[in-house]
Amino acid sequence: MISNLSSDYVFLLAAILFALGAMGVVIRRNILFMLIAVEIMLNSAGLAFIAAGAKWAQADGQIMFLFILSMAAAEVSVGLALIMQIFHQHKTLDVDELEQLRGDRK
Amino acid sequence: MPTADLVKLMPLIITSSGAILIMLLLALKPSHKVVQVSCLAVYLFDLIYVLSSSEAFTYHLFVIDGFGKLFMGLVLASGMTITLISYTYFNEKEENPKVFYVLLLLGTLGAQTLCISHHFISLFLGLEILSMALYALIAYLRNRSYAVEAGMKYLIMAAFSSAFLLFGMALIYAETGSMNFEQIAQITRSQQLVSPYLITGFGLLMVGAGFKLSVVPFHLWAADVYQGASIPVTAFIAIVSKGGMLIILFRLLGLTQLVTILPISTLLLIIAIASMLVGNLLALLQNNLKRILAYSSIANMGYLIAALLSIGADGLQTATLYTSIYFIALLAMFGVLSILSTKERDADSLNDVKGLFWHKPMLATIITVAMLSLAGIPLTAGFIGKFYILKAGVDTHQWLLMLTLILASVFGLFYYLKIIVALFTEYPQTVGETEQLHPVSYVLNGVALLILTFSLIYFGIFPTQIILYIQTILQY
Amino acid sequence: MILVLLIVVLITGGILAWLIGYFIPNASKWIALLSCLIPFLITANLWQKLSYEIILGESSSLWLIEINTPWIAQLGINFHLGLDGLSLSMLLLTFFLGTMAILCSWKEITAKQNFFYFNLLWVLSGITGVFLALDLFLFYFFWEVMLIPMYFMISIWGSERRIYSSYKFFLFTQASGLLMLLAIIALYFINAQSSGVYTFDYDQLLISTAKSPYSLLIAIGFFIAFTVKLPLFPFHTWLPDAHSEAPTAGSVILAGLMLKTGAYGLLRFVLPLFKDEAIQISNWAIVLGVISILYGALQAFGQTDLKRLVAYTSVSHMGFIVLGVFSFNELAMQGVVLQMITHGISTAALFILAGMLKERLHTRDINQMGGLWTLAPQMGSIGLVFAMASCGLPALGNFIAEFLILLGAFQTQPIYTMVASLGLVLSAIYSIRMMQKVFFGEYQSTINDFKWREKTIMGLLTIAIVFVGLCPQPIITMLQSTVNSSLKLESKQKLKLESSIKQQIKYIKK
Amino acid sequence: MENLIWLLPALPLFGFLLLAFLGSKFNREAIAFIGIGSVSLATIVSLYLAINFISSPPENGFISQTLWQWMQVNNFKVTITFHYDALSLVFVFVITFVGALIHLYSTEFMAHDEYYSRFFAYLNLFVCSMLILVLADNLVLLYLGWEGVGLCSYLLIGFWYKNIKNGIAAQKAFIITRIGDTSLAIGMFLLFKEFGTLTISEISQQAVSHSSSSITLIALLLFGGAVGKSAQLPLQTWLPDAMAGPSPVSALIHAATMVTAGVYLLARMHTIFELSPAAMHVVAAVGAATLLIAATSALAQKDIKRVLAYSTISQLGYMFLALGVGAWWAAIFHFMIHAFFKALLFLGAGTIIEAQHHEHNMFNMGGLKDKLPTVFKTFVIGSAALAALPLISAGFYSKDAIIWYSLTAQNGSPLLWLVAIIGSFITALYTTRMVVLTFYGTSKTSLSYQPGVRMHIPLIILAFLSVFAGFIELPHNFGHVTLFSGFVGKALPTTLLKIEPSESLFQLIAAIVCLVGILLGWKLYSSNREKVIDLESGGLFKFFFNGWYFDNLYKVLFQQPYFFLARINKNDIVDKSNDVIVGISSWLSNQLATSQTGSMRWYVMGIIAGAIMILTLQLVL
Repeated sequence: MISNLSSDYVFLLAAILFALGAMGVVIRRNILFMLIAVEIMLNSAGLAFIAAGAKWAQADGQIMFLFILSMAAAEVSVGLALIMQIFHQHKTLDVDELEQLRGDRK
Repeated sequence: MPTADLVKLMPLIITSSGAILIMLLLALKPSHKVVQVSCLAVYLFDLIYVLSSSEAFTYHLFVIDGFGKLFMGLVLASGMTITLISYTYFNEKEENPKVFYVLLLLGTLGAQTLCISHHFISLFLGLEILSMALYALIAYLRNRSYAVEAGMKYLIMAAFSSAFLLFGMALIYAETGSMNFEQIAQITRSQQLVSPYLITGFGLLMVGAGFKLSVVPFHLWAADVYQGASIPVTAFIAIVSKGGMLIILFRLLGLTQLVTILPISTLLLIIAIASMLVGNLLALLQNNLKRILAYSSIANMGYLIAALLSIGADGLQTATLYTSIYFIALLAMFGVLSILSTKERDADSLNDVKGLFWHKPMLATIITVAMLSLAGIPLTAGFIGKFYILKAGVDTHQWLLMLTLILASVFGLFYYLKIIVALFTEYPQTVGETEQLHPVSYVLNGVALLILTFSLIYFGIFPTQIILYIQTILQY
Repeated sequence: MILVLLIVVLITGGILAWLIGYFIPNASKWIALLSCLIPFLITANLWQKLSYEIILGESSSLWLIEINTPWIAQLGINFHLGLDGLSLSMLLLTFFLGTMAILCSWKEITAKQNFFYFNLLWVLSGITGVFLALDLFLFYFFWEVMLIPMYFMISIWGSERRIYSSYKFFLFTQASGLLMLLAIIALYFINAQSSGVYTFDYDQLLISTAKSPYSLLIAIGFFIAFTVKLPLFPFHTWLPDAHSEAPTAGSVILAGLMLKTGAYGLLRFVLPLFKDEAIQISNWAIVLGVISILYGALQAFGQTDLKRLVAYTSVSHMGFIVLGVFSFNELAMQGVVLQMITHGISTAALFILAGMLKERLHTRDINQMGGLWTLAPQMGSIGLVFAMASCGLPALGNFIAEFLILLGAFQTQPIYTMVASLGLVLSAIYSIRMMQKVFFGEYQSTINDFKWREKTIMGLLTIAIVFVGLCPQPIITMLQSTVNSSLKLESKQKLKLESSIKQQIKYIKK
Repeated sequence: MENLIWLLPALPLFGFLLLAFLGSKFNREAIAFIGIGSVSLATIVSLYLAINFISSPPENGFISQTLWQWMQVNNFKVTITFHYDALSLVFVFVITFVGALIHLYSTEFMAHDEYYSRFFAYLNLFVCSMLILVLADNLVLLYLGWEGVGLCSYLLIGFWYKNIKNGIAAQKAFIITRIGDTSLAIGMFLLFKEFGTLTISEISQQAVSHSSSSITLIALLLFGGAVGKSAQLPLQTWLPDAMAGPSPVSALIHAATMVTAGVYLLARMHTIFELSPAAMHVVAAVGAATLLIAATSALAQKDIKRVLAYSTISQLGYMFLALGVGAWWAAIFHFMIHAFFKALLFLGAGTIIEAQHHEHNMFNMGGLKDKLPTVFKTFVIGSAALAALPLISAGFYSKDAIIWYSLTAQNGSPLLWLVAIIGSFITALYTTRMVVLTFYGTSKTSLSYQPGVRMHIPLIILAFLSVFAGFIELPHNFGHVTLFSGFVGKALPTTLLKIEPSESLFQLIAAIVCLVGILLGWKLYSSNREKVIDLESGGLFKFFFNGWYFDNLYKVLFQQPYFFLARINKNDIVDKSNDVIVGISSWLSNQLATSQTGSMRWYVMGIIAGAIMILTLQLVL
């Protein structure tokens, strides 16, 4: 059972991972890499859950992580299907091409 | 969870088994009509079941109380109306429209789980099932480039915000040790000085919820996705997905009176005021109907959070009343737009609606009543909703909130009027005649929309029934 | 029960006119006329019956006829309609001008007639509701109901800039209406705190002596809502646009009736409910009133569009009403109600005249008119009568009203009244300029004189204005009780009043 | 006898209604018949009433008849009641008698005018409202008559409305009299505040015992009304322009009746004025000043009608001078005499203008002495009365009484007397100038037509009256007949004399001054025209010609700023406040719209920014 003190470190790690993931989504222009970055963020959230579960010595955290994993997998699969479709239509994976839908020009 | 209690979750079981059955049915190459009717049957059966069973039941993950049942009824009813209008919409536009209904049922399943959940895990489950269905629904009309772009955008940003949500939940779980709403609320109230972990947890949770409800700081996606998706899907997002998230907010912050603690209430106050003003201001000079409805939904979420904030004087009852009336109006509007849409493009620009009153007076009256109700003009139920919010607000002395509400609804008047004016201006008849293709379903749509409009007017003039109904429901 | 009948006849008349209009285009005109005449006859014999009853002083409770059924019980809102002297005379004016409006748009409105008469009748039902409602929520309900059909009338049947002006009209009134809604709800809660009873009912709110720091703000909320409707100086900018773009019937109803709902609101709600707050804001109100008298007259003088000119004259005449209301004087109050009636009649006539000129000359610009007296002497003389009425020539109704207002207001506010009576000179200036530009001088275009329909309308209006001018006493007696209640006169004064009424009976019997 | 009074205003009103509604149906004779008929009937009724009144005077000096209760709001009670006493008897007699004569005259004068019925309708309406004014029992009814006459004068001045100039003159008259009416209205409000009633008899009873500071203010406000209507000093610019109307109108309205409404008001409200000597001094001073200004302006006029208009203003100045000094009956006597000879002069001028192809300028006339004999004789008699030719003309007795009282009466003073004497000298001068220029010398324009008998009869009757009407009131040293002052004295206070100098001496001075004026005028103007023209080319004459430039002063002071203000503010600067609001909201909306760039990374950054904002907010609170 890891002591309270150490759980704070794990949260710190999760937070750092989360921030990196967020940065990844913002910086990368290729949709694939944005998907990967989002995966990182989801895993960091899972890590945080496990740490919380460990802190209270309950299994809930890990069960939650299982759900997160399955959700991430499903989400990626749908994401990849959509990426296939975008590539089919726009012949590019660059996110900045995807701006036909916009509100600032009539 | 003993099998006897499983029966309590019958509504969820019906929807999920219905979805699977329809998937199997697809293998037999049935006609579009058959799929739609079976989907309607599932919804109907589910609705009857929800309205009939009465006793309350709380379990670890789920709580089936009046509140949840009411919202579930709302979600199912809107799902049913969406299936009704989507038949005519998809019939000549899409080569295989049948899969749509499966996704629709799954989406509704997600929303249903949200309605009755009061635990983080069930919250997460419901939310993700709903989102998964949405990703596919938004990108449904593949050949239209907008749809795929909107789908991609929604996917990445939804995943991004659910990551925030999860991280928030993790922090709260770390601090309070339990994932159940009531226990969390009890612990947070017991702490005099709310610990920073807990506050950041709630903050991050709010980010996730804020994205789903498209309130101000996170509203940027709404307009593009509304415009990109096809009309029934936009209706689905606007009503079912937002409805699901709303009930979570009402349960987490409303029922548990968590909204009264200072940090959360100031956060909500800022979000409410910002979204009321920004939502209406954005819609002022907009000419695309779907984008106008997106921005107006931002503003209306602001009104709902304002209702939530004045929780003291039966704010919850006000919030539910306003949500149901808002949904009815939106359904009526989207129904008419889907009827007007043609094979090439959706009827989402103002010119499609121009001079409609002199060609199709019935549809135009529906739009007028829906717009008046959204604007909150008497004779329509919208006024009763807005009146209730004002009453709750004044009772809890939220003067700043109320004045912004008045200012925002004046701005709102302008663009609702713009649509009504467009209806009545002289404009040559351009929209092709599509009714002849399948008259039966048009009549059915028309009847459904007329029922909605009539209910809008009836609740506007005799609101006692609906108020009594909501009060009794919220009691047990 | 009669009261509900009045509103129901109008609403069903509207729907009938719309639906039948699809099959028989001209039928909607006759249905509209009928469903406006029936309530007129009902109110006329009500007036006959009640004026006799008032004179004998038998009417016990404040309201002559009352109907009170619960509507939304949870909130304490009930469908409470009540009729007293003030609302009876306003109803008579409503139905009289309603019939005039229908008659004058007989030939003018040809496109989409059925929907036009639907809107017209629903505006009238909204206005009747406003004059009868005794429950604040119901009052607000009718306040909004009368707004939407009028908005449609301006935006569909108006002339060139109709969309812009219909927006302006709707947003101005709606914004102030929402402010009033906030004030109503605040009042509702303050009353609930002190008397424990949750109600919107007018009578109960009257007795409640609830005092709270907010009551001044609430009074101002009501005041702004009513003065936007009755255009007072800073809020008047919507009126000229709405009038110059509305169809004739629209302007007649807008000027003749809808401005009066603002004045009615001041008399019915602001004075009795917020007695001492009204005193606090009375100084400001009177200053604004005087400014709008002079500003309206100056603007009217500068206009070249006939309808805008007449609209600004209404701004000036409405300034007198605010001066009268906030001088808290018996005479001024009687003058205010008379002004509401006579201004209604005279502005309606001027608008109908402007409509007729527009029908004949297809322009509202007075520079292109001129010398019409030679070709249309009857139109000229009618124009003269009502131009003189609007500048307060004695023997016509407006003089009595303006004289009583100024006489009454002089007792409490001498300086402001002196400045206000400058308005008499300015009103003379703009009305004879209008006469000169339109009827005298060299004629440039040929027009034909009145036809029979127009003669009847103008004849009726002239008879009405001269009747009120020469013997306004029946109206004054009818209003005696309301004026007292709105001024909250102590019982002592009431006794004196009873004696004067009794003495009056001797006079009638003699 | 009381219930006949209502017939006086009712008959002309009935005439007006008949002509207004059915005018186009009748032919010319029927219109003329109705027009004259209604007024002559009224004259007969007024004569009958007068005889009954004089033969058997009622006990408290007046008879009254109530028609119906106009309005009654608890203590403020106003009824339509007519009050007939000695004062109103004189006024009613003059209005109806002179009115009837002028109606007879205008049947021929307006014979070939297109709008025959409209003219008589307005004239009848005027006579009716003037009768209401003089018979009113309370000030509100008086105000009704007051505004009625104002309206009729507006309509009649602008009768030939095709010509824009007449319209402008009519507007000017209506607006300036309206300023006077407003001051009268304010006076009535103050009166009601002080006395609680507006019935004249009640006011006079309470006035005696009532001592309050605002009496002077009330008096001045009432005087303001009189100044507006009787074209006294500040508001006199409208009367000369009112000559744009037909001559019978000028004769009836702008000479005999309407302009004297102010005199009637002051006479009727004499109790108020007696209580404030200060107000009496103001009235006298204004009367004197107007008298002088109008007389000098008349001297320099070229248009015959404008000469008569300015002379009316100066004669009214005399009447107000008399009222100011307290010689009440003298003012009323001069009013009556003035009505006769000024109506005669206007009618004569009308005939002269009509006969010479509408020639107004006196310098183009001349030599009419033998062409229009009767007109010449009557015109000379009228001018003699105007110039106050001693002993023969009635004008002498009425003006002499005023000049005498301006020195000796209660508030009289030598200065006022001097001004009166100078005034009468200048009056004599311009009267002879007018007579010489029009009738003597060589005729310049040919005669277009000879006036008929219906024009001559009124001239002759009025000439007869201008001579013999004076003998009903002779001063002490000539047979001391006090028929008129005795009769009118019942309704007016008696004039007390301050000092008792020898009356005959002052009469002699007045007579000499008048004769000198006439002779000087004869010598100056009967020589050839060129000398006269260069005599009057001086700067001073130009100053007098423009009526001391009052007109231009008002134009610069009031008219131009008002026009300018109305023009620049045509589309309402307050309206700009709406454009500001619309501007701000649409700017805001555009700014926000730019945030919808469509790029996903921008949206994600939005979410992160929102998250950061929430976290910092949480930690701060």
